[in-house]
Amino acid sequence: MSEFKPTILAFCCNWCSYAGADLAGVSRLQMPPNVHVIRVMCSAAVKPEYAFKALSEGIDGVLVLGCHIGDCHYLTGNHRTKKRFPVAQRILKDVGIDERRLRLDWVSAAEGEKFQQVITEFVSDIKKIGPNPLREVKM
Amino acid sequence: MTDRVVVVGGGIAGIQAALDLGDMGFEVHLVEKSPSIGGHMAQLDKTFPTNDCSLCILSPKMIMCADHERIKLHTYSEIDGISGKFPNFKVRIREKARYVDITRCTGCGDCAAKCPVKVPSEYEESLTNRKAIYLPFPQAVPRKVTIDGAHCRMITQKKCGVCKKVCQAGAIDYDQKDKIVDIDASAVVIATGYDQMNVSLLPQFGFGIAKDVVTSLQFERILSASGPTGGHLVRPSDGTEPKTLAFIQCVGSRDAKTHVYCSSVCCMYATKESILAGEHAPNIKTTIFYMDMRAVGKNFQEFVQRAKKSYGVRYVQSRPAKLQPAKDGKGVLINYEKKGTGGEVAQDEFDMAVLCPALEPSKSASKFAESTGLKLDSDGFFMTPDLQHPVDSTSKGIVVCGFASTPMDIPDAVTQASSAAARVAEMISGGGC
Amino acid sequence: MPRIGVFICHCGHNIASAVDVEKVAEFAKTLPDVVVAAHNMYSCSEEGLGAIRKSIEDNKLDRVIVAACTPRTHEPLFRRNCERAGVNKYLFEFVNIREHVSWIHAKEPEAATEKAKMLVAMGVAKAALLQPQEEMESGVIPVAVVIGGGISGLVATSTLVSQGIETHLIEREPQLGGVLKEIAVIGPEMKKTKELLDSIVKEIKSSPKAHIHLSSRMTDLSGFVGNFEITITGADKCAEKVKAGTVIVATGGREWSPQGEFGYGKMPGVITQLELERKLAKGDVPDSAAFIQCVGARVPGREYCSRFCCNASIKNAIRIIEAKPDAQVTVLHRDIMSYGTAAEKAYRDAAEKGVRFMRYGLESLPKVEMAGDELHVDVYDETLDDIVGMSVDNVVLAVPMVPIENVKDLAMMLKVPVDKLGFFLEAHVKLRPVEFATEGVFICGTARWPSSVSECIAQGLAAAAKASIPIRMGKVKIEPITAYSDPEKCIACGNCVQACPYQAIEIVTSKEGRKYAQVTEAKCKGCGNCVAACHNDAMQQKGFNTTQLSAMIDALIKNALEVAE
Amino acid sequence: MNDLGRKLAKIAFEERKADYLLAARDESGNVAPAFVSKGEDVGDVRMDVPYQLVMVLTKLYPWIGKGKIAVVARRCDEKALNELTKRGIFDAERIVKVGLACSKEQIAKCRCDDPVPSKVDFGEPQKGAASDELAGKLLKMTGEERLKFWVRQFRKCNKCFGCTTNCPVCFCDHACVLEERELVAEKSIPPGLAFHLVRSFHMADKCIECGECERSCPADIPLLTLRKLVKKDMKELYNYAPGNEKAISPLLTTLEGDKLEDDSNVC
Repeated sequence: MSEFKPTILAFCCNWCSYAGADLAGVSRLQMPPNVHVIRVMCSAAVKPEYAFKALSEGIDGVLVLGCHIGDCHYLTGNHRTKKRFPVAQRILKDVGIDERRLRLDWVSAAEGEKFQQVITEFVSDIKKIGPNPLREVKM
Repeated sequence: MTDRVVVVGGGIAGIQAALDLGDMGFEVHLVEKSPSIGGHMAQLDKTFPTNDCSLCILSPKMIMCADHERIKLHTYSEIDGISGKFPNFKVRIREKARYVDITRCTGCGDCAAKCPVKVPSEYEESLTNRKAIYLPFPQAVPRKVTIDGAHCRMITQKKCGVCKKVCQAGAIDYDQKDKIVDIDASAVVIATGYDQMNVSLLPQFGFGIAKDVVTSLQFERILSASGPTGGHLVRPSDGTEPKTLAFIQCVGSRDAKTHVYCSSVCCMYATKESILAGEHAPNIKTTIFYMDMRAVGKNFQEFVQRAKKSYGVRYVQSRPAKLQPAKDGKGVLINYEKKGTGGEVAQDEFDMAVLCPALEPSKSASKFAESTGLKLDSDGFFMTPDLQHPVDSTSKGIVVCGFASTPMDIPDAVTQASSAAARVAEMISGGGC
Repeated sequence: MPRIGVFICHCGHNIASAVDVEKVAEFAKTLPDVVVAAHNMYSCSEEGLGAIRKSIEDNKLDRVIVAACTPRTHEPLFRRNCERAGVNKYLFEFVNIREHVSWIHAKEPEAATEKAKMLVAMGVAKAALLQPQEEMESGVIPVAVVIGGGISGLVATSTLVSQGIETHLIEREPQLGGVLKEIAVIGPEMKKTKELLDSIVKEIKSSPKAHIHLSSRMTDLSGFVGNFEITITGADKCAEKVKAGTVIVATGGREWSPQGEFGYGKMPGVITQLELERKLAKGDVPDSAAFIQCVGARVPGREYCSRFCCNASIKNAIRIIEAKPDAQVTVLHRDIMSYGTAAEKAYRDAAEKGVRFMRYGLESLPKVEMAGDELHVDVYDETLDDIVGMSVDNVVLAVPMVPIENVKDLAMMLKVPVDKLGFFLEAHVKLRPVEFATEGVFICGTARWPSSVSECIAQGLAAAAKASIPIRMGKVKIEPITAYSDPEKCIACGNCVQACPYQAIEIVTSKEGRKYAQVTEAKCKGCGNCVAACHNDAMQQKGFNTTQLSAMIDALIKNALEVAE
Repeated sequence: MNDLGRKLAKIAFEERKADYLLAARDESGNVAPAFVSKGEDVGDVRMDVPYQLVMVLTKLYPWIGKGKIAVVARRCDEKALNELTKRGIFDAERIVKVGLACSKEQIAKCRCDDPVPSKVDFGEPQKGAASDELAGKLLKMTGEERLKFWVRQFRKCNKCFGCTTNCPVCFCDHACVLEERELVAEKSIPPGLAFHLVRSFHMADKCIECGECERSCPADIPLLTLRKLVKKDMKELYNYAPGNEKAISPLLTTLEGDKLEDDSNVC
């Protein structure tokens, strides 16, 4: 099988991380092409259920990128994200899925370089962890 | 009496006044002399006291301004003159030739990549160069390129023409001429903001003599992730990370020889820049030489305490007399009077020094002052004598907001912009006094 | 069945240089419900938009996808373009294949083209499930309410009524003017306060649009931007209900009363700044005075600087010297905060007129004692490195301004936040200084933060400008990305109610007695917090509902994983 | 009415002033729920069978307009009542608890580590089970082994929804998202792994480990062990155990104990 090319899903919030991704683009910061971004209004709108669905059906990694604490356009949205996703990660671990396949991070609208760094890091982490075992395991 | 208003100056105050007036139903013409709106705030990395990223909070307003159906942007344009009296002003706007058809240009930047001419970039405070055809900064609004006629080889010597060849949108037009647009407006809002004083007029501070003495706006660009150093805090002389950093307050301010007034914002942005320096270079030792630490706004004192406690910034109450290059042109030697020693002068060496220059009202405004009866005070600010109407100028129907009337920080400038909108609304619709 | 049109943009060569646009268009044709897939040089240019409109008409499309740059800049442009071609502007999905693909995978064209295909597939999957939406509008009652009749409230009211907007001004005291009434002269221009206040009050009273409620308090506020209902209770306890479109909070602040600092309360000559104002107003001018700045301010527990006390002390020092040229006046300070042009000039004038300015530190506080029946002050002077003593008629304590006592219950009633000190918390400290996060409620004056008189006036005008916008527009536009609940699925557990940062959701009971969560659209900002908090998908967000987002994930799984196999 | 019944009636109606009483009783050899009002004969009360009275109460409560209801509550029932009250299902003043301490056998079956209600009226308080033996083994396994274990277990699931129907704190009965096609691959028996992940997440801040899901699962999937693994996570992450009445609202939606300004805002 050719070299493992992970398929990764990312949720970016309209006000900060999506704008940070745009700035990375405007600044032509090169990064691996494995991450597919879905735009949401706030990281707090991302249901952990989406991550469970994606990971249990073979997606190799899920990334949720919100605003830094204190920057949220909706005041306390990212506080809830920060509270929910560690629980989701632990549940993955309990069931035996490598919890590093689900990562939560903060990127501001001016951090093109941080976006590049998070994407590059996450893709290399997932390459190290390897393909999602659930891809072959048809339940 | 039309409901048309001209706003002069596309900085944060001009943008806010235009947005409020547009939302109130007035037709607004926003005139900005540089190729993009945004003003000095667009150059800032972060803003005090929250360390919000400046462009993150500014660019949504810039986009709203450009997208507003009742606001017409005139960028790269100047006011040739204002005639008439309230409520019938005739404002002559000169849209300087950009040599680019902005209906076709998509801001893709291919031309700039190929243009051979390098010019010191105003946006980057001359720390790096831009091309003769350029987009001032990635988030510029409008996102269109401009040909700087004074440096473009095609305009000056009819040689080159590379950008026209490369431009796939066919937007380059070398024969474009200045365009005069006459607007009859019921009111004019002046929001021309400030410019940093030319600190080379004060050689004792070493600007232009010591390579590692920079202005605060240059330091903002050095700190900015989209700046010339990519956000890495390095000093101009040898590109190394400074271990010791000094801020010099009141350079040209509170000084009878140059400007008596206090520029109001330097204490706070110096504190902010010292905190940011601490974040970029965690073990940096920063000293701020100040006279009075004027932290008077919301959460400002806590901001200064945070600089002292979490970032170890040293505040020295003294006014340095001389800055000169240390050994072989690198670093800075600062002579300053040590407090409590009865006038003894100390000399410390710093890897880098940041000057906080006096902020002067932008010169462009004073051009049309006389024709409109607008009086300026002894420092060049527009006089706003009536306490009950703090944004009214000396000429009825013309209001002034932001730094153009007196030194103030961004929240006060934004507040005054809305006050200007209220006064205009009062004068035009309410038959105000 | 939806009829989807996919338009891939070259953006000159910005996209085409890394993404094989034709291949993506071919791939798009194979996707479910896609009727036409085209590509053009510049979708955002006039002819690009024209080509899309023509394709919509020719192919009777009812869903449009543009794969180009970032939606954050051109989404409104393409939405309006769909509308001009007769397609509801919310049946449009923007796929970012420039900033998120071609520009960041410039050296990997095949991978960039594959990724572009995936993103288009995800966009098509979502577009197929988009519902037409209308921008909701709710009416605005053309009335404003101003709470607080101090200088800021008065200025806000006067500019609103002179713009022809009916305004109710509520003042809890029997007369207007607030704290400013106790100050006879306003620095640095030394303007007479009475003249200023009378001129503004005259302007208000001359307008039929103004309704002044003295000795009255707001006892209840409900509703949202465009239609608030405010209950005003007068001195005679009768309550009057007023309907309004916008509300301005101008409840001001009060002088902090010292707790015995520097002998206050024990030694008669030790007075606060306001007490000095009253003395000077009566012409009772001391022969000598020592002002002590930052009393009860910039100290642990109250770290903030109250902004105008230095300028107030300088003004009063000049008034004393002008009344008695050989008066001995000293200002003991920890920094003189005379920012700006006029204040700094006044600071210099005072020094030229003989006012002495001495700096003290927190570690070496001035000492005030009674020497016989004379007040005596000792302070350590750095430059002389010695204690300097002076006997004075008055020691004037420059104390900070603090929030009014009942600010907490006022904030609860308004459902707006206050900071830990009790000052109101504006929407954004830099760019929305006179607005609350709650739409339709505005803030000005010292209730937000201690401010000079001219700053209070500017804030009053600014708050009025903001408050007049919804009234002038007559309607408030709400982008249709708000949340909505499905009463059948909802079991009223209240998770969403607690998750909503804007208190826009409440549990209501249907006719048949079933409880369910209901969203007030005018209050909803479309953040989607409630959607994630809801465990059984009863709460959805327009334009981002769970079916649409799950379909995007399915599209990625179907296309990416099969390709990788 | 047996002695247990008399003692229960006395506590419920006289001591605790309840208007109704919900308990389990013997009915021709089986155990069934009994809902009696004041003065009625409660019958031969049984306390030795782990009957889900809170489930019954949730169904009856909407029909009983007013009056206080006493219910026999083990420690897990008591915790269930707290979580349901937080979610607006009951209002606390109308529920009176009659504490039942579980027997040793019951504690062993549920591997319960918190078996004693706050007020014990019946049964002798016993020590809780040390820990769930299978959970211990699973934690020692590597990720792959653990995944293989659970995939083999969840393959037996035929989506009968026994676990959700009998769960006292799982109340979105008529609209459970797990039945929706999107989240769990369509027409797939056994359901995708997402079914069990989503359910674990929903239970994370409210599961009181009554063990009913494991008891109701026809395929003997060790669901209680999975719940206990998640419980350990919640304890470590937020030092939170579902069922504590002091926490006024559901943990995962509130910002309880969360400082709003966070100085990690350093970008």
